Amino acid sequence: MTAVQAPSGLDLAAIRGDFPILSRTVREGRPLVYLDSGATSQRPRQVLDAERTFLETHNAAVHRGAHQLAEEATDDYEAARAKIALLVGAEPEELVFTKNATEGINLVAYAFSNASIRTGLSADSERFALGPGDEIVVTELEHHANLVPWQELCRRTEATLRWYGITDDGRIDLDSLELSERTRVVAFAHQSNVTAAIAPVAELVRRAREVGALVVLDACQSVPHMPVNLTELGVDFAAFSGHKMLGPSGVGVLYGRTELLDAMPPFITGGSMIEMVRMEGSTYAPPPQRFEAGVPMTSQAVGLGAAVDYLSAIGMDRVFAHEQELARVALDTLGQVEGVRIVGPSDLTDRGGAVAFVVDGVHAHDVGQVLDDRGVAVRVGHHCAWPLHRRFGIAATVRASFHVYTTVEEVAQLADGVRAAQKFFGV
Amino acid sequence: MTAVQAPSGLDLAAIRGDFPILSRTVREGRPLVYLDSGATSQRPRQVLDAERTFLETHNAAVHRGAHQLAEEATDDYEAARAKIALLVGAEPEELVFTKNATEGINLVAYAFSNASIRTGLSADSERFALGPGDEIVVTELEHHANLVPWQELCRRTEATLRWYGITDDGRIDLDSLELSERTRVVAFAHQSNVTAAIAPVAELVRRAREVGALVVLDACQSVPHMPVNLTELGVDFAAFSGHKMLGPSGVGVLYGRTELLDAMPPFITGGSMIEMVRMEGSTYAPPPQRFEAGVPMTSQAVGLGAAVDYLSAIGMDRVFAHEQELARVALDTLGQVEGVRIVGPSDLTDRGGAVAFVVDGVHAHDVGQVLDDRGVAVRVGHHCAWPLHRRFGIAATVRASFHVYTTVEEVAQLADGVRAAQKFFGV
Amino acid sequence: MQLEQMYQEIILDHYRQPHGAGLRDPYDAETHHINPTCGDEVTLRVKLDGDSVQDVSYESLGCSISQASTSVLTDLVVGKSVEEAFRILESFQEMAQSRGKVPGDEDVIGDGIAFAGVSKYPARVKCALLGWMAFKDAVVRVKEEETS
Amino acid sequence: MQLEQMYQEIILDHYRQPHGAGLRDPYDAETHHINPTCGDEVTLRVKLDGDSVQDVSYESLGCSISQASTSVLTDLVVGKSVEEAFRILESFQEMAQSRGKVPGDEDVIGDGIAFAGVSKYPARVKCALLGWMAFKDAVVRVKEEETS
Ligand SMILES: Cc1ncc(COP(=O)(O)O)c(C=O)c1O
Ligand SMILES: Cc1ncc(COP(=O)(O)O)c(C=O)c1O
Repeated sequence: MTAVQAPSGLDLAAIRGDFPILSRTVREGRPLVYLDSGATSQRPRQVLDAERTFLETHNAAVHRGAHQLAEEATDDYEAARAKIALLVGAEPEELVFTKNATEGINLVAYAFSNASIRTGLSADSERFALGPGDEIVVTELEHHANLVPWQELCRRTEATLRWYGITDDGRIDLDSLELSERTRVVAFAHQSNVTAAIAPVAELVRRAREVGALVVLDACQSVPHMPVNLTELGVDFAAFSGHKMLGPSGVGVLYGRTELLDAMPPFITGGSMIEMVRMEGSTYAPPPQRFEAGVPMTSQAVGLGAAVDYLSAIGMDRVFAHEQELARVALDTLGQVEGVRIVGPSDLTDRGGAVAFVVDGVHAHDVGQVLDDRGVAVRVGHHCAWPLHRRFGIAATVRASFHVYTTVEEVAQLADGVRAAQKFFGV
Repeated sequence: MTAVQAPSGLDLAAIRGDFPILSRTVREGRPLVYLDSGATSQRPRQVLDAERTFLETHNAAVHRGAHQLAEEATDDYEAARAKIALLVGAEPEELVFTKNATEGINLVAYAFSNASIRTGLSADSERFALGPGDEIVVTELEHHANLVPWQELCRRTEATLRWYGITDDGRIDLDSLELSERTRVVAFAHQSNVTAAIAPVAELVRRAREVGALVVLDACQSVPHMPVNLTELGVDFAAFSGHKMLGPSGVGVLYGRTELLDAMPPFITGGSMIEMVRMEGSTYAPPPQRFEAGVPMTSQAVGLGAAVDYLSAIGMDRVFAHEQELARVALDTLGQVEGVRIVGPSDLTDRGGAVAFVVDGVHAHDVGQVLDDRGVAVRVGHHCAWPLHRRFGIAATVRASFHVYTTVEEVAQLADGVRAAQKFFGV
Repeated sequence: MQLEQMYQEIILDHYRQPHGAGLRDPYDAETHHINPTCGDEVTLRVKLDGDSVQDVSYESLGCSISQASTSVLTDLVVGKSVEEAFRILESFQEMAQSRGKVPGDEDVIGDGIAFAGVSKYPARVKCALLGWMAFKDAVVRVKEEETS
Repeated sequence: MQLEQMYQEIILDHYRQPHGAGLRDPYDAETHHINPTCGDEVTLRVKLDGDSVQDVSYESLGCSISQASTSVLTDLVVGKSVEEAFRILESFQEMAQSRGKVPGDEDVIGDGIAFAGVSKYPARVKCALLGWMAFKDAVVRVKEEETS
């Protein structure tokens, strides 16, 4: 793999040198071409080292102990929260550590259903109570993580699920739905994990505000790939995962405006989230502790802090520029292959760096197999966005997705692989 | 720190050499004496290496991709599940990966409350439905993680919480409660994290069976410290955490009998736990996938697998013997200090290796501070078992807790430290 | 190239010209199976004649492996007794799930042994079994209805 | 030994002979604060006289730090105006939360500067502030009641 200076100005040779896994080979000795960063990204040495240093020198249960190790571990854990807060334009106490974005979205959904059972709750939580007639709004392009929790919330509260449809180029169709006075939540992906379309956040926030609904942003595919300021976006909640942004698995973040977190009943309960416990009943600590029951993912938070350092040193604007460049190359080269159809916007306006496509006459699984045989790792299937695929009348797409270590040369191999697949299957 | 051959036959010098953090110093150059393993244990190099190797060579999203990395990652993740299953006498598919034990217990509690809202559920889940008059039984010695989730479940379902009291030596008082025909769940700690009393599991299971209740075992302080065969114990559910058994933070395990997991509605929902998703509604995968929504704690599961290897190589019976020996030394030496009162059994019958105590006239925080100043890390406070402390009329205890790397010499420093504290505070 | 080992000529032939495709009447049971990771689907009908498999007809949406294996299935089980068909199924399944360790017995699974290469790709094993599981399920349903 | 830096003689003196301890009547507001990590508790009463603090009385269960700091509190705020008391509180709190960076102004917080060493132990900062937060809370309540 020759890793040259990228047009975006990134020193790719240096960056790639930080990621040990990128130098391995797969199948019969082929260099790994990892185009599956949308599923999970790889980790640089700096993240691995930060976690290891923490574990070899400071590891202890945080927010519990009074000995020196416990102090140091707590400091490191909270320092990571502060770093992440800075990255996304939030206050540290607005961030809750979760195991992944999925848990973050579920946390919000369960806060609503827990608040809907009013016994024993303070009046504050009333604004989260739902009932028949209330509406939760999502979109048809959502990842299952931002759809199924809302379906289940509706099941539990008898609220109604409604959704925006999708345009032919894979964007949220703003004309397909009118919010109503009964709309309580509008939840959508900042960037689609399939079409890479970037949502019109300002417009959706405006509409939600107009009817007094809360906005939940699935920021899984935005925070890792572009500059995001959650306060400026004006959303109420946002969720993202560490493993997609060069950080560890097992850690994610839920952002919530202080005023809202303050008013929400807890989700997962247990140690370290309490104020006072009696057998007869308990009261709970202020956020973010209220939502971090049990011994947390300590070293993982520290690792995520190191990932934020790594990304910040590069600059999220340059990360975004680099990925747009990669998307341009992917769209250009795939566009020259007959029989390839892009699922998603075909130009770079309001679009991130993943490219999903189908190949006429060759099933995505078969295309993926041919690519895999050449060392190119892509994802095939519905990518946890089944309704989106159904909307386009297809079962599965091939998705290539990138991160800061991906090179133009790697992306160019996609089109070659697709041609090879067409040849192999005789179409 | 001279680390000699332990009476239990463990080669402590070799074992301690595996734990990098144990060679550090704290405060003003004092060797670290880590007696807080009950809060979180330290990790051997083998666990750190296993995780790192995974991340540098096989890391990918599991159960999602079709490329070689995804295959390897899935294999490693599932191999870890199989190893853990072997350790606790279960089938791999009876184990669900969670972020910690707290999530595991909440998963069960939420399965009950989700099943109690019957709309859209299969008849299978009916056995988990609760309502007014149903009873959940816990004990007064529970960790908040095995108490608060049940309080909240009762709030949500209008079921009633009842509890066994505690005997003067810190055991579950079997005479303090009669189960009833309405008892649906009996949840208790296998080993108290404060008194270290080991519960009479067989008797409690027998009583629960008699009235048709399900048994939830909090195995947080047993699985890391003694041989445990969940199938033989005959419990229905059990939860434990990786970080207390030499494994990573951010990963825990929920055990559930297949038949029960099969019948349970999901808790956290999203990607990878579905069978079929439409905007109008979704169906779910069989367990354990049904309960593992989102990209899981992959490398952490692998690390936990390595921790299981490490513990198994030593042998859980020898781990237990070693810790009993440490408890004997702690009880003996502390017993010789006037004004020290043990909270918990004072002999080794049905008792694990943590020792909690109060010092007349010196608050636990102050004892802890003096110990910390000497390099001895203990935990002070209520250790997330506030009702237990209230039962004994105390706000806080000092707890020393051990693991396989703890030496007799370290434990002996406890009593010296307590004497120093008494001297310092002039009692 | 490991590709040719996986996509044996027999597989590609069945994929291009699937045997027994299409949904036919009459039938005793119809099942619909889905591969939740990729959304591939098969709708499959079974017609029994006493204790033997009279017809298997299907409509499928999926990759070459799942289509070819369903095609091979029909070749192997139609005309056989249910018992015999299930023995073939078991043998095929054992091979498919063996991670390349069980080569498969040509006397029992005929063209099915071409799928031995697929068994080395765990993510594709479900593809190879999709039609087979739908068949198993359909037969079980017929039998259940008979006894109830 | 860092211990002596933390447990200054003044602290130990206040701990052994707390000033103003016990709950007294009359009072305008009573608060009950708990440190959730260790279970330490303080019940504290405030009696205002117009805009000045006439009495602070308390009963506490806790470590030397929390007991001594509540004792110091009573010395510092009783007889002061509410405004002055809150200035002292802010100054004490700033020092306590400074991680050893703010030594504390003896002119403002008097004996309170003895707690500068405690500020280096984050787990003990809550102990040092327990009584102070209960006091603040109690005064706020009195003021709220006055205005409502
Ligand atoms: C007995 C017991 N139960 C539950 C827990 C909770 O474990 P975790 O915080 O890892 O979820 C602990 C430890 O904190 C414990 O000791
Ligand atoms: C848009 C989007 N939302 C949610 C998720 C779920 O993230 P996780 O699995 O890390 O919880 C993903 C990734 O899988 C995603 O791409």
